[in-house]
Amino acid sequence: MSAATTGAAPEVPSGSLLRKIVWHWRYDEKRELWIGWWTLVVFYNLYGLLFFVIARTQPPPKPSLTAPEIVQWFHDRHYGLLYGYAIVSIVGGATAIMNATLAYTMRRMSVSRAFAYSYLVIYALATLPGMLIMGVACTVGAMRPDRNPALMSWLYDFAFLSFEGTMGVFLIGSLVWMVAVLLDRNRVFPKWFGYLNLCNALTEVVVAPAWIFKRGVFAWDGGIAWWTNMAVFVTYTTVFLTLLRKMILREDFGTGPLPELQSDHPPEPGTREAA
Amino acid sequence: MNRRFEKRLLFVWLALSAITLAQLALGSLGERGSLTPNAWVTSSAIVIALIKVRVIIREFMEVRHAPVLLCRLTDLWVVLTGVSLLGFYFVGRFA
Amino acid sequence: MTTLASAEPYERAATGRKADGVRFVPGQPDMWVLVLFESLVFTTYFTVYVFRRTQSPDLFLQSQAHLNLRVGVFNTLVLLVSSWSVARCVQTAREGSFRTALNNAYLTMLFGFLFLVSKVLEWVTEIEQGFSFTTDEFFSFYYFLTAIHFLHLLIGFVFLGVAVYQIKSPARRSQELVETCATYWHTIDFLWVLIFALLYVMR
Amino acid sequence: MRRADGELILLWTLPVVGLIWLSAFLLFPGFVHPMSPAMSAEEVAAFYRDPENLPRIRYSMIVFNWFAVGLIPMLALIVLQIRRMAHRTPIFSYAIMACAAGGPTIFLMANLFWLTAAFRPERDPQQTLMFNDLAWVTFSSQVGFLIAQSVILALAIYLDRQERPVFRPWVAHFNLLVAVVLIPAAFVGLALEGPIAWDGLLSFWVRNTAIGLWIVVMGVVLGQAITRQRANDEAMTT
Repeated sequence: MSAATTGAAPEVPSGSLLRKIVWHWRYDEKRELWIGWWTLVVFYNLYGLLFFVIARTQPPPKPSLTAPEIVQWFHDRHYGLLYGYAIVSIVGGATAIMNATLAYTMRRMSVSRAFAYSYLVIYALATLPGMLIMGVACTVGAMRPDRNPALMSWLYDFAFLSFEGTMGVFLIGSLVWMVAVLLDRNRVFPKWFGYLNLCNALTEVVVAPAWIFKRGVFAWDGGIAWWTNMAVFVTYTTVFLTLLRKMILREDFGTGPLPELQSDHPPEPGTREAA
Repeated sequence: MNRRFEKRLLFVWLALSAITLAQLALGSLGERGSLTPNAWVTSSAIVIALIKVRVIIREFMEVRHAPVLLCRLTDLWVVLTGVSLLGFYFVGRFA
Repeated sequence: MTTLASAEPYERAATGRKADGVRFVPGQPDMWVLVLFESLVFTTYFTVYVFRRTQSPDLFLQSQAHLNLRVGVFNTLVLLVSSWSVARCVQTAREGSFRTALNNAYLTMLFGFLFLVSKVLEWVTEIEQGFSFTTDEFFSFYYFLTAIHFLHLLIGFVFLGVAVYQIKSPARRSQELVETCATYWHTIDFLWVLIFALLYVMR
Repeated sequence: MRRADGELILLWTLPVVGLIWLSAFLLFPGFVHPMSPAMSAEEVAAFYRDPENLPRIRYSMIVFNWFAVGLIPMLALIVLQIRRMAHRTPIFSYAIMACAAGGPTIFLMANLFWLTAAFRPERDPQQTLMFNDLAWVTFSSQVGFLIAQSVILALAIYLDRQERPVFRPWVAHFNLLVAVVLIPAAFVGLALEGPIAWDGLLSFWVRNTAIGLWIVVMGVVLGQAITRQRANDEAMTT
């Protein structure tokens, strides 16, 4: 991490977005962090688009569907599933740089590196049940519409249950982040974000009945196991994206407390979206 | 041990316990085995519970000394919970 | 919330902050984010429950009749005592009587533990009578709400542990942290008050 | 004195693992002429039941199971080289570590499906077909971590701005090229025949050649970087 001093960087150019991006690529000290942040923002939007609009697997369908209904379900979104999950498997690896960026926030805190490493490994695992297994099961289901309905129903369950199978990952991952934030003296994140991690962790407990119920509010499409949890997760994600952006603006690459943001000054270079 | 807060906390606790016992009476109305839906019992149970909640927040959690914003936010939550619980109860039962 | 957070320095003196008329946030303002957010989440659980209940009122009432109202009242009273003692713990710590504060914290733990035991016994009784998580919709909600509350209570013991740790040594004694932990504990209490009314009393 | 840090040993495991992978693939009867996704359930079942094929499927996949994670030491060495680059944060090295945890697991999962299919070849042909589909789709379409690790490595190299960068810029260009070439394989579900199908030109031949080439090229440049680093260290200490 020997600092590459850029010397006197020229002014941020006004004008086209492309020129600004080129400027940041060349001169912005925080470009690595911004790459991570933008990957997070683009990925979460893309994730919403792919899962909700293209593949239409979220909000989840009913777990109580019968085998013929499941065959019909695969039939109805044949191309959506195949194209949607193909794109998911192309961009799925982006989670690596996202989780690396989030792990870096813990590295910047005054806590042991064990927190950053734990977080990184835990979420590297999460991608598998959270997206990739689901993608494989949906692709296999959609690619042969004439498959035996009993097996289609197995693939359907495998897809949605594997998605539920991220419980432990998010539970422990959120708790690791929570403890790091609460112990941190570098004020990387406000303490309330630490507590918000606890709320997110608890939703992973609430989702557990989805393994038992095929209908009702506790099923995988239910009012409690899905809708409430999704609301909490979206809030949590929005909050940490906002706080992460603020943290990058405040970053001084030191080891002590992060300086507060000077709000009355013009935004620092790097806030290309602030204007 | 004659500090002011001791008396106040004791009084609050006694009041909360008394209300709880009142709820026991409320819940015991009628035969346990053959209960029927009862909007009065339900509304009273929810309203009494919310009053207790507010007392806990104001007294035990010391929100009465807190900045106005926090008082408003906690009251807002109490009202929101009351409205949505009673609202969904009546909409679900009578609509 | 950041303005609230930065307005109050984290390490406050144990005494002298309760001057008359001065308004202060009990504990870390950050904890109130947890309290309000988690309470909102519980409001959605409660609302869903109440609505589902109105869709099949007879089933819910029949199953509800198998709960023991007296046990519910007992649980509520036990938690109210624990809340009371943690409030006393905060007050006495603020006055500098750390011995009394510590005793009150232990008392809170004791009553919290009593609640846990009584809850487990209640579950065992229900299960022995053949009412489990999957028996019917009422019991699903009953086990769900009591269990998620139980979990919050277990987390509460971590907070109480922090409070005891703070009070024990003269080197620490952050009144703010003690208040933060107490705030969490009261939250468990008031959420239970609602759960009690909804599961045991309402019709 | 040169410190015995074992990096060279880890590096030299690479050709060994590569050779084992290659022989496992050649042994697996489904790869020499890649199985067509257009095969019917009966044909797939017959493929697994064939007494010629069955032992070869099992033994090749057992070997693949042993060595599927064999690439991880190489990725760990890449992580160490990224740490030497002129970056402000460890984000890129963390990201490659995350890829190292995720990528080989994909190969393992595919391997498990193949072995499960071969475990009871007498199973209902529809079930064998499903396990076979799961194996091939996992193996072919899950290129996300491979793409990510190439792109991240390329970014890290481009942003390594110092006198003597750890890797030359062409390594970054090469990695981006590999990433692009891997993309079509993600679409294997869409076609049972043609270049996109899992036995097709793009999804099988181009993709797997690219992965093989990536291992060879990265092995060589990694070896050069490590040798240069050690020469530097030695010059500094003497």
